[in-house]
Amino acid sequence: RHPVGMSGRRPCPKDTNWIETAQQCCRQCPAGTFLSKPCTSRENDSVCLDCPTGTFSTQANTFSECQACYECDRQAFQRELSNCSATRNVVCGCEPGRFRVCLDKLCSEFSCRKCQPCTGRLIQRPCSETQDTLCDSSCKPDFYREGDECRPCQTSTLDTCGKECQQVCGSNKDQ
Amino acid sequence: RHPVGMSGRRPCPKDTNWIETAQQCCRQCPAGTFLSKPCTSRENDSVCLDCPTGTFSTQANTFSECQACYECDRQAFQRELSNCSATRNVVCGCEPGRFRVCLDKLCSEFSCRKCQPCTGRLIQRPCSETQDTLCDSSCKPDFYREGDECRPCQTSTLDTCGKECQQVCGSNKDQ
Amino acid sequence: HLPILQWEDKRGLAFTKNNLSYSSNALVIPVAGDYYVYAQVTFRGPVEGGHRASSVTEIITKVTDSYPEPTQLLTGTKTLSENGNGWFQPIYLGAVVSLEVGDKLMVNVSDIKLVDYTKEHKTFFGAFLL
Amino acid sequence: HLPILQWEDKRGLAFTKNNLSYSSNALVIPVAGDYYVYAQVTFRGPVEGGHRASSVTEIITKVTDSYPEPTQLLTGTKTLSENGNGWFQPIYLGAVVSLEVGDKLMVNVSDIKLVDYTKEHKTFFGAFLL
Amino acid sequence: HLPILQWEDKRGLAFTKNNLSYSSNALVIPVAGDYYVYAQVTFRGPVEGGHRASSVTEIITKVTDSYPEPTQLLTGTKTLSENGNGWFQPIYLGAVVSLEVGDKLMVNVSDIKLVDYTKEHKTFFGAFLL
Repeated sequence: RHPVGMSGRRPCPKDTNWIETAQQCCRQCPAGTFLSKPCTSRENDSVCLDCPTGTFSTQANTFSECQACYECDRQAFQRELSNCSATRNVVCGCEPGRFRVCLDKLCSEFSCRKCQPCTGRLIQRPCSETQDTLCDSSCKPDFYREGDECRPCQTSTLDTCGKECQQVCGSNKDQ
Repeated sequence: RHPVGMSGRRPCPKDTNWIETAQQCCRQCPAGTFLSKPCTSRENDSVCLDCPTGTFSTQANTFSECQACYECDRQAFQRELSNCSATRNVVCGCEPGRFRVCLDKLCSEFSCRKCQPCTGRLIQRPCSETQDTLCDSSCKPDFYREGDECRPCQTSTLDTCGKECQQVCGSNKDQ
Repeated sequence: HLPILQWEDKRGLAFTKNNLSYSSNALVIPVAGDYYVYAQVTFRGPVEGGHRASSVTEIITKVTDSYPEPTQLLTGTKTLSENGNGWFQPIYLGAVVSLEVGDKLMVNVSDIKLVDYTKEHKTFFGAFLL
Repeated sequence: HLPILQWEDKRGLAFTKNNLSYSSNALVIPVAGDYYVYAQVTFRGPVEGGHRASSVTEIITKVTDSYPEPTQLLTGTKTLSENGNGWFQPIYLGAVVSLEVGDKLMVNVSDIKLVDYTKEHKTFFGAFLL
Repeated sequence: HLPILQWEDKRGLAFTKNNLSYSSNALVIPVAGDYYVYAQVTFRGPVEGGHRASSVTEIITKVTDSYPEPTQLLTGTKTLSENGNGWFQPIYLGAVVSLEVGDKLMVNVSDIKLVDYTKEHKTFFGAFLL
């Protein structure tokens, strides 16, 4: 019925696709629409309708319906960076104060983890959509190190003020 | 073919159900039985048979067969509280000395965990079908605390008898 | 009973035909017979405010005029050994069941907050007459 | 060989028809053709006296007159990372296979003590001709 | 896009018929209609040199002349809580989809190195017209 084998591309001219039911090449519908009625002959052309709300098509096509929009995972702290339009799927990101932890290289699935607060440290690089805050390794002035935490000097009382704390806070204590 | 739309209830009088194959309302079979032959006309009524062993029906019905009884999970330390009857599914509980740990709110799935023994403590609330034993927080007389365990005094020899043990067992040691 | 999932039946990959219809969260059986019924639910967590789930359950249930209580047709229960950070767990169920005209098929889940509803190809439900 | 599961073929949701019969733990194929064969086994543990299982396996096997050894058609193997307290793990398998008259289909499991046989909607097995 | 799996279509249990053909990693649809499409991929690890995978994903995709981009039909994503030693994780997917003549079906995976291709009954892919 058509010269080229099933798996090869059909010999339709540019911007048209082979339509099996119409047994001919029909004009593609523009992005944001779908092929509601295929062309029946040279005269009456493809009938393209707008994608119904909640659906989209990003490219020219002869699809019988548009694709369903994704939804952002609000319960997992995601938010919409841009909502679904007739020509584009929704784009999801993380709520403020959280960053993306990708599940795979494509990052088509990700969870939104809380940015670390860097208490008692200077922030080397603030938290962003794709990366956690980068805290300075050393403690801020008036903070002393305890394990991998930085504790403020004034909260330390004489007996809880270990060696580290003495060194950092001890000097200002005497002034 | 019948007045009411598919999803609406069919207009059958009380205690009868619409039977598609018989195209009429037939008397429901009582709990413990199933509809073996639907009624064919006003005269010959529904033929209801008893649920075969291993099956049950808890309500009046026009089901073509009874439901299969569940089984208690003996290998997971369950036991039958009441066996399956024609009108009631089996009821499972835990073997003595174990209590139920529900998998979800409905507790349709549960495992049977060993009750804690409260060695060296008084029992505030004994182990039950649904709750672990509640042990007294303090140790019984003649028992001293070691970490979160209560050890009997006599087993402690002088050198293993730490501060706690001295306090509790020390006194009786002198008498 | 466990919460019942709602489904999209028209847009995107979803469709109903041969008058197998979808109404009030259920597929309604138009013709008596044996159907292959299937459903996949992708669960994911942890979620805001949710207590840490120790398991997830998916059940395909049948409601029929001939019996006043829903009947569980297929059940998938999986315990979770995830440790706090993000987890995903799909459960697929499918089997042949004998159904009567007007029978309704529904999908229940242990916790609706844990269901990943964001993409139609991750959570789906269907049936076809043999 | 791995232990073979036994099945209920009459009571409750179970049924056989179009003379696809069940005998001595196997579905017996009445007509040559392509069948969609499927099975779900819900495994659960730990069990009394059982050593701590590190994995569970479900296999749908075919025994045929034309070949003396059983053929593995479908296999699902899952390692367990459960930590002692109660765990549940369903494994679903399904695919199209070409079968001859008289072929027998069975389900083997790695450890029969770990199979949850308590509810018919958790562990099931079936086939239908395309 | 994610890597595409290659399949054996003739030897052993594999077969194609009713001119549903297999070419360049895809099943090619000969007749428009509703098909039950299914695939199981058994993933296993850890593998030499591979970074510790935190999840595995299997996607059945459709490529069609009527739309320039592949469409994801079915997706199974599972996070792994395995702790270093050997793990196995099967993912089964199956559902009814409407397909046109010439549509191509493929299976994509998150990491081809983690796919257990060693036995035909552990990883398989197929479709049949309803």
